[in-house]
Amino acid sequence: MPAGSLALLTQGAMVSLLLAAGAIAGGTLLAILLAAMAFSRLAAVRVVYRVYVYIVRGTPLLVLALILFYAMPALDLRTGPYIAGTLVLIIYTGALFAEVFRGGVLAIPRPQWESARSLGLPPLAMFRKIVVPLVTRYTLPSYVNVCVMTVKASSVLSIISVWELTLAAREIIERTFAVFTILGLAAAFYFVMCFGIDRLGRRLERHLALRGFAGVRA
Amino acid sequence: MIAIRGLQKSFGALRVLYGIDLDIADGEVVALIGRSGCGKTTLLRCINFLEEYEAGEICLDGEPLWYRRGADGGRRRVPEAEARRMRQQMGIVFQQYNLFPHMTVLDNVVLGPRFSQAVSAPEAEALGRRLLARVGLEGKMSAYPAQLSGGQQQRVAIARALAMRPKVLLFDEITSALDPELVGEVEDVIRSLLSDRIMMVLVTHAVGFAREIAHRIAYIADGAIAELGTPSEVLDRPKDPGLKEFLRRVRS
Amino acid sequence: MNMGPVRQVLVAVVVALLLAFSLPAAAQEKSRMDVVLERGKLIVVTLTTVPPFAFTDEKGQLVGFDIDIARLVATALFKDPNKVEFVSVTAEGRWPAIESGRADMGVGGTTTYPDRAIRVAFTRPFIDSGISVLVGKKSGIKSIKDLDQDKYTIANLNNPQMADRAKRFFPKTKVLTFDTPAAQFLAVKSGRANALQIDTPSAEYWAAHNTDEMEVLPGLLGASQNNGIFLRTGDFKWWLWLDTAVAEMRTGSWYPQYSEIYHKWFGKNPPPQKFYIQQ
Amino acid sequence: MSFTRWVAIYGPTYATALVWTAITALAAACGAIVWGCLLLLIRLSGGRWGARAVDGYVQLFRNTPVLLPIYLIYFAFPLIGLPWPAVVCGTLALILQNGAYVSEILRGSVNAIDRVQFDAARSIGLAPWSTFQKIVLPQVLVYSIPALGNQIVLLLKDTSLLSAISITELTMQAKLLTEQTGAAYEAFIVVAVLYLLLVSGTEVAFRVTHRAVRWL
Repeated sequence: MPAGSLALLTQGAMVSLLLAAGAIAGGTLLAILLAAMAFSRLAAVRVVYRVYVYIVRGTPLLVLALILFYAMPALDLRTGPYIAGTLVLIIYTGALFAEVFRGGVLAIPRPQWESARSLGLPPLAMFRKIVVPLVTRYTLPSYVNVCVMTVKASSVLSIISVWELTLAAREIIERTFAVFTILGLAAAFYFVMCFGIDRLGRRLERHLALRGFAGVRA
Repeated sequence: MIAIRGLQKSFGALRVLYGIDLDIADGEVVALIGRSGCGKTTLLRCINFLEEYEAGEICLDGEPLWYRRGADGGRRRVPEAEARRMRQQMGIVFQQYNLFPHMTVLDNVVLGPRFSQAVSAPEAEALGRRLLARVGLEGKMSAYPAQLSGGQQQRVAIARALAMRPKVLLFDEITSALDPELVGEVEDVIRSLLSDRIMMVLVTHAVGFAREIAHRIAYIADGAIAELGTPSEVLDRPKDPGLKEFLRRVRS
Repeated sequence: MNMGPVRQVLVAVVVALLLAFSLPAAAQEKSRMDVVLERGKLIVVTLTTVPPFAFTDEKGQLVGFDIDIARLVATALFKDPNKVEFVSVTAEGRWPAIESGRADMGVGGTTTYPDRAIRVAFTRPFIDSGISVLVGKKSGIKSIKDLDQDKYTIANLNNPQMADRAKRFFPKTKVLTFDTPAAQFLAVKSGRANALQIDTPSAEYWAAHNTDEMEVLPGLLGASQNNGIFLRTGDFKWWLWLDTAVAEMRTGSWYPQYSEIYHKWFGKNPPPQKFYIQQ
Repeated sequence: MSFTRWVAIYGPTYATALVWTAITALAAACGAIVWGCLLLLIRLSGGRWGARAVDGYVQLFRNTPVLLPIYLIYFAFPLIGLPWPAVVCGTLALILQNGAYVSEILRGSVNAIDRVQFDAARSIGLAPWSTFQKIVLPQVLVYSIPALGNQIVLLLKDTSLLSAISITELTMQAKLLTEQTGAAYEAFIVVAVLYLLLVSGTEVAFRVTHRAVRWL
């Protein structure tokens, strides 16, 4: 195995994890905003949501990344590749998370809404005490799924000069041509990261289920 | 006191309520009976504005609810905040209990007072404990709905409605989803409420129970009140042929 | 068939076109050179997978002939070879990086071609680089003419110049197109292809590192090519300075530094400074 | 050169690439669904070992990028005597990975089937294979149509990775045109719109099939 590869790949994995974490955090916040738009009373706002999700889910991230990244300076956003890379991922995962949250809200059975309404709960309390707890439980499995996808999707950012695990592997391969060992190692890193997220999600799910939730899974 | 005048309601083309007039005095218990699909549940849900209605007026202690005369004289829904304040004066208990699965029994009961009526935490908790004791569930405070029987969950739902200190309680066939042996414990709780002299409207199939606790019974058929009177008038000396047929089948 | 998706497609196309038209039309009032001098640092876009021009060593550092040339340019501007930041991209990412202003100039084994010069400007070449053919020793191909048979396959990179050359020099040979040099090399190693074409210095680098399996066929595919620095078009001041810098490297006051870098990466001296001065 | 002029000149060159993307996507989609059903069968009938093996398979492909199998099949298989053409290798890699996702989707739908039906099938003496084929599979596939639709859209977008092994599909064509003309925006915006059309077509196809099911 070529010298120094393990160190480089570990560094690359850290960067990928950081990018994914930023994208997941940003994407979740954006998704909450987007999901709110999806349920807004104004038809125009809902259409904007549908078009946004339609375009982001309809085009490969690779294509999206290139168009957004090189259009950004034109909009004079002086950002380094890492910030721009995270922004691109946030725009991408934001749409995926929004669809997950929307599904979660729709999964709340009508009677639950009615009992909440019958108590005359104000919107903020409705959101904090009923919508958020229920949606988190309903959407946890698909939420974890999107997190795993985000980690793997970050590999596309190498096209816009973001150095992360995949680019690290490709650079070593270009130099040493030890393709399968390096690709295998990179895949192992991805497996550890993604499988870890999956286990974390499972444990969180069991923890929430223990606290008495026997609701329907979205 | 609740006054309902000329209440009309339809689901798209299907007319469900053809003009209901009904007055419920303070402390009075009224039972609504009738074949399934006659509109009794819809009437109940209109009172609590879980269903909109096209015409008619509902007043609680003289205050018109849910709709207001707009500037142009047209009928306009009251703002959301107004509607919420009105709903806090009414408690409703559903056939399927509908407790919040992710909250303990106590949290379910305390939720309304704490967040709709801004009651302080200690005070709300004390109220919650007292009500749960009253429905015989003081031992289940920190349990989750999924761990309770249907009867127990329905009693918690009653406590939750009571916690709002409502002027009227609406019961939507609350015992028909329960196994027979659990119905008694829920009916006991309602009997205990009679002493509170709180207005109650029950939609029910349990004609016997209705006779026992209702001051008046309304027999609803095809979206209108076919017969209204004291239990003995309506149940022992029914005049409406449909009511007679209904009672014969219910008693057999 | 509900019309939902069709209506959406129309909306999507409109949004995409709007995005296209909002693209860089920044006025050209200030030369990029002033921007660079003010900033105090040079930003260079480059590939990172083209040894020996630009690639990463064991410690992950970006090294190579083109990288050292870029550092030489930085030394001229700021008297410090480290006042340079590299932006790494894959092949097709080079042009938007320049057009969008994300980088001041670009290097990385980038050959000058007329159709490319429409979008980006090129300085004169800082290295002549012919295109060679690398073959597997077991393939029995001894010359470019041998290769021109339909039983052989060649692995190209995904640019049109390679496709044109293949048609010109060995029309009968079957062609595979890859997006990275490593994939080309791997195609030959795995037997998917019998040969590959790449810049001569890269071919020699690979042959040197795989002497038992690979060898470079004698002769070049067509004339020698020009690898130069590329920058945004229409910026005369910046282009003139860069072009002068390159001229100084090859034939002027920087020849010593240039030949030192050249010798470091290619193990031999660069072409003579002046045609009339022998080494 | 304005955007529309660029599209007018270079647009038609996308035709062959569009066909390549569509063919590989279609073949991979059908393969992935069939492979997903087989994995489901192995999970249901293979006992504890069957279920564990399929779980391992699914976890492996769910948690690694699809580029590795693409590279492995294309570059390593010739060394062991299987020099399949690039399209076959690429499609096979997509099938192996997306089959894992399909089997997970189908497994979710199996839970949606009422347990009583299994007793009913057994009570009329149906053998396990015909129970699976006649009772389980039809319902599971129909319940899964919406989720399968989403997965096939993801698969369609993953075909862009096949440019790594010399298949000139849409994304590779955009890269070629970017190299050739330096017009990255134009090349990739056209490709984005083409993918949008392919994705819309896939979604409509799945919606129509879902609605065409009479017994639903």
